[in-house]
Amino acid sequence: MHNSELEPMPPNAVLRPGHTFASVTDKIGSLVLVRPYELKWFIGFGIGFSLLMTLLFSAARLFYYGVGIWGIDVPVMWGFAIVNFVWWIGIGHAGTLISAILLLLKQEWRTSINRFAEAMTLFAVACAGMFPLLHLGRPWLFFWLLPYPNTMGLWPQWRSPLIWDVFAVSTYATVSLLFWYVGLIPDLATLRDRARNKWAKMGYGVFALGWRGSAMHWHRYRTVYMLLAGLATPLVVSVHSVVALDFAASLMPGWHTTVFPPYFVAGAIFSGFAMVATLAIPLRAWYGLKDFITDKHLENMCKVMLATGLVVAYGYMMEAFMAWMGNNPNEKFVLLENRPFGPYAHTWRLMMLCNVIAPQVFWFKWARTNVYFIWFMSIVVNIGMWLERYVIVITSLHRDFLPSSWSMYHGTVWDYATYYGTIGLFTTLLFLFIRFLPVISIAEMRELVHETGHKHGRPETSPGSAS
Amino acid sequence: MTHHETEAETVYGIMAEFEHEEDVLEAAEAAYARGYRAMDAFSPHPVEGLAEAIGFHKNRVALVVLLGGLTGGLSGFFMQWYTAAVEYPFDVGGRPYFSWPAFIPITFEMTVLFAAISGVVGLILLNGLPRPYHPAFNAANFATASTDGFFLCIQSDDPMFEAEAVQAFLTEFEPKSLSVVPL
Amino acid sequence: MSKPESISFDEASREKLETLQRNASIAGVVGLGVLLGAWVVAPSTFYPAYLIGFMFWWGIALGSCGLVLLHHLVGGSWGVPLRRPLEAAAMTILPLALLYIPLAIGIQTLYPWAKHVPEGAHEHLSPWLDQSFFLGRAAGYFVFWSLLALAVNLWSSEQDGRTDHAPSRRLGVIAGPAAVFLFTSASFGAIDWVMTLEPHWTSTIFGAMLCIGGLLSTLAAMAIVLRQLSGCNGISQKITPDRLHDLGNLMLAFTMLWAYFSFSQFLIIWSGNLSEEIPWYLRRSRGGWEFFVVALMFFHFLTPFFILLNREGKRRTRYLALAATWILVMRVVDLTWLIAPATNDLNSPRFAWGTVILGIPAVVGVGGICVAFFLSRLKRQPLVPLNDANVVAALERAGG
Amino acid sequence: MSQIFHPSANTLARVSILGIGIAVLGGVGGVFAYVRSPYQTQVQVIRNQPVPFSHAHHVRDVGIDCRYCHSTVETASSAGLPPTHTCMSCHSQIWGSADMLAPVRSSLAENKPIVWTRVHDLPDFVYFSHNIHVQKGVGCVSCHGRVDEMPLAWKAEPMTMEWCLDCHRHPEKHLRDPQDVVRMDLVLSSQEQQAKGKELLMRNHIEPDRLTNCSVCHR
Repeated sequence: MHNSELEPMPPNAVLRPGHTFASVTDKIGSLVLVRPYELKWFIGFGIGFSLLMTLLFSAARLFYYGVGIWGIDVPVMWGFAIVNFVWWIGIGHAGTLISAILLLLKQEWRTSINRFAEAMTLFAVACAGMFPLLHLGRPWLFFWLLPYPNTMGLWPQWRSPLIWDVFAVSTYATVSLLFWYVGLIPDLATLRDRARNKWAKMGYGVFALGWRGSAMHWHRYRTVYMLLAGLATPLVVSVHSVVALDFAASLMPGWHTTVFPPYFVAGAIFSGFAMVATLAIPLRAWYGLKDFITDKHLENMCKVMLATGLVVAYGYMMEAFMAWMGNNPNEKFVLLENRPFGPYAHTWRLMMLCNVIAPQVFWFKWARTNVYFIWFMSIVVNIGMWLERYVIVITSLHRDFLPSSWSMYHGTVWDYATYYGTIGLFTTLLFLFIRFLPVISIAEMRELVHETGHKHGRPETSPGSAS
Repeated sequence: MTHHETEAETVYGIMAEFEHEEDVLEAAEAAYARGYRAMDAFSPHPVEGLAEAIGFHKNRVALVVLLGGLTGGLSGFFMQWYTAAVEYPFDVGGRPYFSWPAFIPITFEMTVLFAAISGVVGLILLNGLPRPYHPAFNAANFATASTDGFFLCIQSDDPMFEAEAVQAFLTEFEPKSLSVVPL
Repeated sequence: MSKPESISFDEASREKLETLQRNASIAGVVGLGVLLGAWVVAPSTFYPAYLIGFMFWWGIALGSCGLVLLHHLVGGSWGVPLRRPLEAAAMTILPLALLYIPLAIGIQTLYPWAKHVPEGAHEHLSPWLDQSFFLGRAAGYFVFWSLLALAVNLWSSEQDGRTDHAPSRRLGVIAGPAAVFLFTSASFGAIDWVMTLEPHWTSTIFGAMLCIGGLLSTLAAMAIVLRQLSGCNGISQKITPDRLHDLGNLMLAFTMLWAYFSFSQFLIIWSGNLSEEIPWYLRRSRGGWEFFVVALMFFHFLTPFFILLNREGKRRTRYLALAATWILVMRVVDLTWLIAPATNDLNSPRFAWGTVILGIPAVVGVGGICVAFFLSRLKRQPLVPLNDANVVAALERAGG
Repeated sequence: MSQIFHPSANTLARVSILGIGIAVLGGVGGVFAYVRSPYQTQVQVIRNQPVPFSHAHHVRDVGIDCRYCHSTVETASSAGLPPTHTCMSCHSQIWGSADMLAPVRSSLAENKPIVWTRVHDLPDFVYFSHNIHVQKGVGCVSCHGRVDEMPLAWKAEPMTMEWCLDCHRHPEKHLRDPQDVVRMDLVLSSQEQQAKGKELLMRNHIEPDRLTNCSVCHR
């Protein structure tokens, strides 16, 4: 609507020049306030919702029959549930990375995608958190994982990484929610002030807490926002490190290796950025957000994918090299024999193709600038990183120390139904979010308008007063 | 002085609306230099230096976050030490009861959790929120304070407050609009 | 774009640097002289001590090269005052290649696998830890690192003379792959030279851990360089509080990363408690080395962490340089802890006093040569590469 | 701009946030109280029995030893419930025609055991043995309370894991000499009990450190 008045998009812009405070507010706010319900929204929501129903049905069946409906059995006691858990939580990490780390690094290209990325984090963590709980066998007793004075006189086993996981994931979910909500408060106030419908005004008004943009409030707000970013950054690293320790603190060959924490974190960011690209590319096309999510954003995402993909490759290389050098027969068997040449070799080879070989095309600019190709590659990486967790979980377990207990593992239809079901949960939440909340931070876009418009003659300043 | 008192009972302050953030910054600095203290400025996004211009320099939320983080970390570590080494000492794989290396991850998570929660709670409480009703919302055009309007309000509880003088003072800065905000 | 005036040293600063360079050379010669004496008297004490000094400066040389490449990749205002010091520091890999020769000579004293050919369960290591292959690899690393250091230096000074950005664009193109190979080769260098001191112990994170430590040393060294340069005309305006703040934040981040990598390795090995892994830590927590563990926790992580949280402090060169000195000292302590206890006997643990004490002249001696070389490189060129594409972009964004 | 909310909304907002907090705390506290309440633990809740058997009468008034009916308490995991024959050894002689005892007589006649309502029911994953507890000197009264004062039986203790562990950590608080195990009215001062307990720990080779191993109860 405003595009005709705006200047053409320069190649490296993170915001189309010519936007004003009013125009960005209007454009983003109207997505929520003015735009009517559209058929394509209903189609997307409907697909998500029907998959969500699949999830509920599979979970209900699981509650009734127990984990026997899944493919897990001795010796593979960790199957899809753990694979999906790690996959989802990794996807969540990109959101925090974009919103927190890029904020600390003063990368202004984060501004237009951070809200969306944070929402993605929340929804991915919701999907991730579900799997360990469903995997418990008696999910209704999940609260046994928490430290509270119970009639059993027991406390959680603090030496177990699985308990660290409980704390890490729940802290992560809480902090992500707080970070997201604090970022939303000024935007909720904007929506409150712009909504015409009385009930919408009231609804946004309640959650805006009466925000009125006072200078003193902004002063505290920026401090807290920077501090939350500062806290979220090591938190994200710790969460996936703890996930890595779930494996590494054990003694299983192929799991017990010191490089796991950083290499899992890199893998998480790798798959997370792929997921951001998978979602952002159709979203900006459907919702006309190309002014805000520009080609520059996509190119940067490709660079991050390339970098983190290389770290993952470094991890693979070090694992294999140290297995050879350390000469532990079990370690050697898993890493140099069973994974590349064993019964799951095809999975391992596909993983290598998707995670190590394919992303190397991002060295070339044409690959980072072709939207269709980026989207295709993002799917490839998503698949590759799912397979990585599958390889790690299954190939270490299915042939354990005792050859007589070797067996094969395959997911059952309920494993797949639960997995696709969480994709439905994610999609449903995402479509609700798109409909009811601003997908781009309006307040921060106004700041970006201000900064890009006043580039000259302004002293260099760093945002916030946090360190 | 009776005139002043009645005003203080019915008027929240005088609100001036500006189009650019430089203008509100200038007006705020001038008002502070003139001696006004009870005032507030409103903007749709954080304006560098605006809080300082109205005389607000240090906020205590960073301290709140630090204290929250320390509380969380210490209580997290204490909880693990007490339950694993004192309350129910329990041998797992020959590890010591006080397995401090294994207590570090949860100590870290608790630090972050408490720091983040105290930061957000501190932000909301120190800002006096939730406050869905506020006299400032009575000002003309105040809805634009969340879009592209910049406002400066000199409040009636300032000892120097006199409606005419304040209005005359604010008019010097050529505000887009000027309104008396009822309480 | 008009050609910006170049920033180089005025007479006073040049004299100051001359003095520094002379002092560094003297320190280097004296340090190496002491070491030579020790080498004659007690070679088995000398070699590990020399390795400590060598690895410390090696980390800074490669870390500098890596940070230059990183700046070519991502740009940013932090690199404006740091680019030339980093380039000059990257060049110290040339004297370090020569200073590696004593280690090549002492290979049989230093490495148990060279003394006795690996046998039994570790027979398979013999092709990798074959002496000539080992030294050939080392030569290969040095050739690659030297070429890289020459490339980032020569192309950068080529850029000074022209405004068309061709050399810096060329650097931008090679920076990505070069950084990948640099990190990988540095990892293998660390594995070869330090990890194989105990050839039966492996850790997949080890190479990356040493690289992170080297980057931390580099950042700290650069903070001290900026403090020294802050009096120099021209560049002092480029050392803004914001850029110091960025550098301080990078130091904070790498302090945390160092702690993260070191603790991850420890926690995983501690949890596993396997007989093939845990002795590495047992050797390093007995016979006096346990004090090093405590010192590393409190002084290599907690103290710098809290020092670098201070926002106001990070914006001042003096404060930052003090923090950096502290960190560099602790880097030496960390490397000592990694290297010296390698021969600690678990049955009769003892503290390697000789190696620890001799580590000081080793760090000073190797360092004196490196610093003198660094200064001679530094004063040869303008202090800010003003025609560099990334620097131009950073200065434009900063508005001055 | 007009106000969206009435001034009272400020109070309402604060009160509702506080209210949510109190409701959550209250809810959690309620659950905590519930799992420890007699409703959940059945402590002091009288269960109806097919025959209103009074321990108070048989133990206190008549003076029958516990082991007369619960005959395997010293030798087996289960203390054992008496077969109808045990009842009839007396009740064929006295109160032979009381209405109250009709179910006992028909049990004997039909050769079908009396179906008592269970008062103490530990979960199936707990391996509890009366034998070892009695042999090592844990008195009946420590777990079952003053059975000699119960007209109809009830649970005296909650028998939660916490409660079990309490004794497994400090067994000396409850140990007594073999001849005192079935005594209901033995009262010792805490010093006496402490001294006696320490002595019995030694004599009976009880190692409290190992009593809290999982596999002691969960095998």
